[in-house]
Amino acid sequence: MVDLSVTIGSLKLKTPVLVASGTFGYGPEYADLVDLNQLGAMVVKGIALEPTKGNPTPRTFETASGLLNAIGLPNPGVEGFIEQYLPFLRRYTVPVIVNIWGRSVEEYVAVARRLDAADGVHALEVNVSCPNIKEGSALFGTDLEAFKRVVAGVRAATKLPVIPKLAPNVSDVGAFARAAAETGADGISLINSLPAMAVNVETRRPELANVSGGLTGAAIHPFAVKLVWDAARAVDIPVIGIGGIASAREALEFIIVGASAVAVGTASFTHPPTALEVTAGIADYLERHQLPSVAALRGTLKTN
Amino acid sequence: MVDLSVTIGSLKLKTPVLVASGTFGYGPEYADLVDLNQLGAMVVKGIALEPTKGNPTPRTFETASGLLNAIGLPNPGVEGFIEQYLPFLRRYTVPVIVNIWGRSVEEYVAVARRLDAADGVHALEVNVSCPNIKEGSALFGTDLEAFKRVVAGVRAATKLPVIPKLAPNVSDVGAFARAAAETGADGISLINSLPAMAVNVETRRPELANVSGGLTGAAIHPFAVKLVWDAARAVDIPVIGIGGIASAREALEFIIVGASAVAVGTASFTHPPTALEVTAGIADYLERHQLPSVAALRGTLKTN
Amino acid sequence: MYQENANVISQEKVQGGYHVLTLRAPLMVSAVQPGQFVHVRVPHMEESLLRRPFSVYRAEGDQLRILYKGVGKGTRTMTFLQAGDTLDLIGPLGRGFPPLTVGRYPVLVAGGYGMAALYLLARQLPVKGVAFFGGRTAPDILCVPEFEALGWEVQVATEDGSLGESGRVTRLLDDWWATREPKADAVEAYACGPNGMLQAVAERAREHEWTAWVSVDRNMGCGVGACLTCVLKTHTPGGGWTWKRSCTEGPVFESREIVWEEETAPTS
Amino acid sequence: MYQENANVISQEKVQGGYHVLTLRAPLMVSAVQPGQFVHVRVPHMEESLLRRPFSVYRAEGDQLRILYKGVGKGTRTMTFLQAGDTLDLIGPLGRGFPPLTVGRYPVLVAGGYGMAALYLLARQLPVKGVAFFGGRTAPDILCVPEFEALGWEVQVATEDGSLGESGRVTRLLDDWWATREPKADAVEAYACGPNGMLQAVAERAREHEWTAWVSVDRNMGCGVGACLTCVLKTHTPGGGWTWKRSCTEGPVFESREIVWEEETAPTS
Ligand SMILES: Cc1cc2nc3c(=O)[nH]c(=O)nc-3n(C[C@H](O)[C@H](O)[C@H](O)COP(=O)(O)OP(=O)(O)OC[C@H]3O[C@@H](n4cnc5c(N)ncnc54)[C@H](O)[C@@H]3O)c2cc1C
Ligand SMILES: Cc1cc2nc3c(=O)[nH]c(=O)nc-3n(C[C@H](O)[C@H](O)[C@H](O)COP(=O)(O)OP(=O)(O)OC[C@H]3O[C@@H](n4cnc5c(N)ncnc54)[C@H](O)[C@@H]3O)c2cc1C
Ligand SMILES: Cc1cc2nc3c(=O)[nH]c(=O)nc-3n(C[C@H](O)[C@H](O)[C@H](O)COP(=O)(O)O)c2cc1C
Ligand SMILES: Cc1cc2nc3c(=O)[nH]c(=O)nc-3n(C[C@H](O)[C@H](O)[C@H](O)COP(=O)(O)O)c2cc1C
Ligand code: FES
Ligand code: FES
Repeated sequence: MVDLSVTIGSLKLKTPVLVASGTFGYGPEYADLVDLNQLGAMVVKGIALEPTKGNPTPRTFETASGLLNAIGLPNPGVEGFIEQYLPFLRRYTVPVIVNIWGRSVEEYVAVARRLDAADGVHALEVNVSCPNIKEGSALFGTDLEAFKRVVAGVRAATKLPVIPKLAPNVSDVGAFARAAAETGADGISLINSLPAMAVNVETRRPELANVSGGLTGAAIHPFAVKLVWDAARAVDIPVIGIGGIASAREALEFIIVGASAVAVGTASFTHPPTALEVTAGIADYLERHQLPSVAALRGTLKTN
Repeated sequence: MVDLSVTIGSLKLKTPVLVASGTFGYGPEYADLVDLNQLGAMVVKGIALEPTKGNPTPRTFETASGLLNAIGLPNPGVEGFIEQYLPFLRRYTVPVIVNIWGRSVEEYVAVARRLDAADGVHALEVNVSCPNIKEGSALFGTDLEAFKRVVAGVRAATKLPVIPKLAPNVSDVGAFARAAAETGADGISLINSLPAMAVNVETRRPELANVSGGLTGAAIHPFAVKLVWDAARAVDIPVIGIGGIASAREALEFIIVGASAVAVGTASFTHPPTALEVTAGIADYLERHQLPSVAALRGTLKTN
Repeated sequence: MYQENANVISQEKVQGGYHVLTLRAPLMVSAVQPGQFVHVRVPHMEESLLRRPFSVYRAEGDQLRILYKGVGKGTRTMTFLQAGDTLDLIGPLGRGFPPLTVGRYPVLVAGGYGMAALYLLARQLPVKGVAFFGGRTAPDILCVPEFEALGWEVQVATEDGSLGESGRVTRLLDDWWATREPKADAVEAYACGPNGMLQAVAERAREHEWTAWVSVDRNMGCGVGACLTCVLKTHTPGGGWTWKRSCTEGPVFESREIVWEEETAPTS
Repeated sequence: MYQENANVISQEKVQGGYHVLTLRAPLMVSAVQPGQFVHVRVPHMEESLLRRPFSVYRAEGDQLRILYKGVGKGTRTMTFLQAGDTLDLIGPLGRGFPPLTVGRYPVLVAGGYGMAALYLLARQLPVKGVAFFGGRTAPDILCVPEFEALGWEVQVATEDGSLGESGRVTRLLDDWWATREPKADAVEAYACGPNGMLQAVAERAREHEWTAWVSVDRNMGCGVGACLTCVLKTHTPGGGWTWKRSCTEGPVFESREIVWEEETAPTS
């Protein structure tokens, strides 16, 4: 039996395959179809201090091998999440990573502090890179100083492992990865969706009510691999590779370029058990290649 | 008859549909299949001061709705281009835009100066954004000050229209667009290919000999539309929209968000007459929508 | 909710561009309620990442039918499916039509695939009332003999007058109501069709104090409540509003719950 | 060079996973030279942006044939093509095999689809010499009766000995050369097959001072010389090297022109 376990700070994952925030709801949605306990971790949809309604519709649009979304981070607020969803999630053994976001450093800190005190939360993923929020928090993902302030604030507010999720639309992702590590992050995850848009040429209106949104899915995978490679070479803390995983192959690419774990996003919509099939595929690959563990595969890209 | 003409500085184009640099060779390659004189302009593959061999193979790799390439800008050098290809191109009426690149500001300037004196060159596209060159010129695309130095240098070296081609991997493309306009550029074009990579998981080697490359094709189109929208709102000079055009629809999206012209890239490999079919499709659309000219469609996105 | 690989038993063209796909899908059949849908992964559409939702038209033995029209990329690709092909389904999904309140008289209003979407309901309702079917032209009117065979009275309107009355189906509904005695009789309406039709039914329901269940058609992503693509605005008790997910809290809503405005404009 | 919509006349399975596709493609047929290829846009592969190159196997009347094997996504998709389907071709492309130098004795060496790629040449050459066909196992040996019918002597080797001699085709070639008299006779070799086979032929050519034309198989993008995907290293007069495009300056090169090293390693 190969060893699939991964450690991110104090967080121990039995497998390296997570489900990405915003693509697997809060747990109950896919529980009939997928055994949540077999996931590496359940990353819930972004949680803010106060309940948020999100964007008008249409909120998603299909593109070539991709999905464009501008959901706008609707969520029940941190109290709502703790009341409505944590009791359900506590019935499972799967580690729960709560993705958090805010409109100011103070909001991030307040959410982090509240979740630190909640039972059943195992780590925080800090979403600084969602392109859908107009209030300016997108800056946290592309301005290095603002980014550090958020990470430092969250770091100080919780003893839980802190995993900043990096924005993909930066020239030097390594700088953000290093800033995260230096500010005390236990790991980083990337990529979030890529700013993008589509236009209905007959109506001359954007296909998304929010005008622009974020691109995800197979289309962005080669771009995500490059950023994960850049980020993983920049830091020693674990990296979670995200973007366009639909089978074990894409997940293995992330691991080979340096990711410790991966998360499946859009592909769960296409095929809900993707994360579990990816896990099985990784185990099979490690056996075929006579590797004792997923850690032994990490960062083994041969570049000459 | 609708008016398809476009003006970029002193450059007059009969139609708004160009072929993108590096995807249509230097002219002769597709001349049997496509009437070059019907193109808005012929943008030739990137030319440097000295002949360059380019990267080892493999140089391209197919991804989901995309193409990954690391050709490495092989070219016959500016003198070689003038001798080997300009005489052929002068036999056509199609405007010739020469895409130029260099490893230093001085190299850019020297190429620009040499082409300024050559007969049959109608504009220069300044490639500051090719992700394939290791010598550091990629910085010209992502460092605002270096970018301005290149554009200013080329501007001073030629009376030809100057069209900087912007890098897509920046947080604020508007800043680069404005810098181009302020430095005397006649127009801008975007996007160049997006830094990306793919890994062969069985060999654990990159699929490209150069390790990473640039992603192009349908996959990147929604991302390109967003950047063109951002750039077009930032400046008054004409914008050439590039990225994932395979039919009139994608070209119209660029025009509606503010592009004055567009260029077809990877799709020419799939279907050589794409640019001409896009041109016909735009004319048809303008007639159906009772618009007198392509200029009347430009920037007409309704966002509320 | 299950994920099931269904075998295509047959694909039949019916009129007006509609097709009936018959699948062997025992898990779906075992659980489906009237008004629920299945979320279909259309094969050979590698460039498209999303499934497509279809109401369950019939469910008998281990056979499930859906009735659909080739309107876009996914549905046109579906028309090439042949006996022996396999189709990956998730379902049954959504909250379907509730049972008839005792003592009420059931009225069905349908357009397009809505006629199929109401069939299971029509079969199951203990009282057979009247069904109003509307469309642009004759071939758009589907399933009439089937509804009649179940004991329903079917009234048809087409906009071009090529079948039944000329005009909108709501005119038939108004005429029926105008001549109906006694007015006090409680009506429970069930509707599925274009958004304009649903809104017209909702207006009558408000005016005449009917209960009206409408099945809405919103673009969907996941189909299971995770992605928040399919939301529509609904009233909350305090006079406010909230988004509800049409895939899980719908697609059937009581018409007064919905905030009828351009924001919930038809998607087709 | 043309772009042509060819009709599929038939698709036939032959042995060893190979298929023969017969197309009505009068423009291609009118212009094709031995060793040239057509660049095929495989239909129903929306996610794939590149065409796939195939040597022309036969060209008669208005019919063009290609012989291929389902090895990857594109070729496997091609196996579903049926009579009546349409295939978009660009071609004929590339520099094929040059005519035999007067007074030379022609030798063909082929593996895999190379046997098909040499057929037009074999038919056209004024002298019928000897052909060496190699493969892993018996079903990999194609077209033997066709070459014999043209008047060629065919010698076969399979690695597992299931047909002809056991071992590599180059052993047959060496044996033939060893017993051939007079040695001084000029040989002109034409080869198409896996890179290792081509390199082995090149070695013999250098050693024995043959002229040897080899058709290389490099990944292709545009197929017309524009994208610079398909390049291989070739010697330049001064002792240096330069890239040449195998789609336009090849796919056939004289073997001494090629820089044989791992950089030009086989793509299949
Ligand atoms: C609950 C429900 C039940 C339905 N039942 C039926 C039925 O029984 N018979 C029938 O013919 N049709 C039915 N539809 C409509 C059917 O789902 C759409 O016609 C179909 O999704 C269109 O897909 P397409 O690829 O052919 O169209 P395209 O327009 O090419 O799709 C393009 C994009 O729009 C999205 N899209 C467009 N329309 C819809 C839509 N209505 N719902 C979801 N996504 C959409 C697609 O996901 C895709 O992203 C139902 C829709 C819903 C929501
Ligand atoms: C000049 C020439 C003539 C050929 N003639 C024949 C023939 O007559 N019969 C035959 O069976 N095969 C022939 N081939 C090989 C054939 O083109 C490949 O088998 C085919 O491209 C593989 O495509 P695929 O999608 O099935 O494979 P995949 O491996 O799935 O392709 C994946 C990617 O690799 C690329 N790729 C892989 N192998 C090749 C290749 N050899 N050439 C170009 N691109 C490749 C594809 O473009 C794609 O990007 C020829 C190749 C060349 C260069
Ligand atoms: C519908 C949708 C909603 C998302 N919501 C969130 C979110 O709330 N927080 C977040 O950090 N990322 C969110 N994401 C981004 C994903 O977590 C992931 O980073 C992205 O989808 C890329 O992975 P993929 O290509 O596998 O989908 C969302 C993505 C989608 C498609
Ligand atoms: C094979 C290839 C070679 C390219 N070479 C160049 C180049 O020399 N100079 C340049 O500015 N852009 C080059 N590009 C980028 C294209 O001009 C264009 O910006 C990009 O392909 C995006 O457009 P597309 O999605 O339509 O292909 C190249 C692209 C490809 C695919
Ligand atoms: S379709 Fe995803 S929440 Fe309804
Ligand atoms: S395949 Fe494009 S240059 Fe040869």
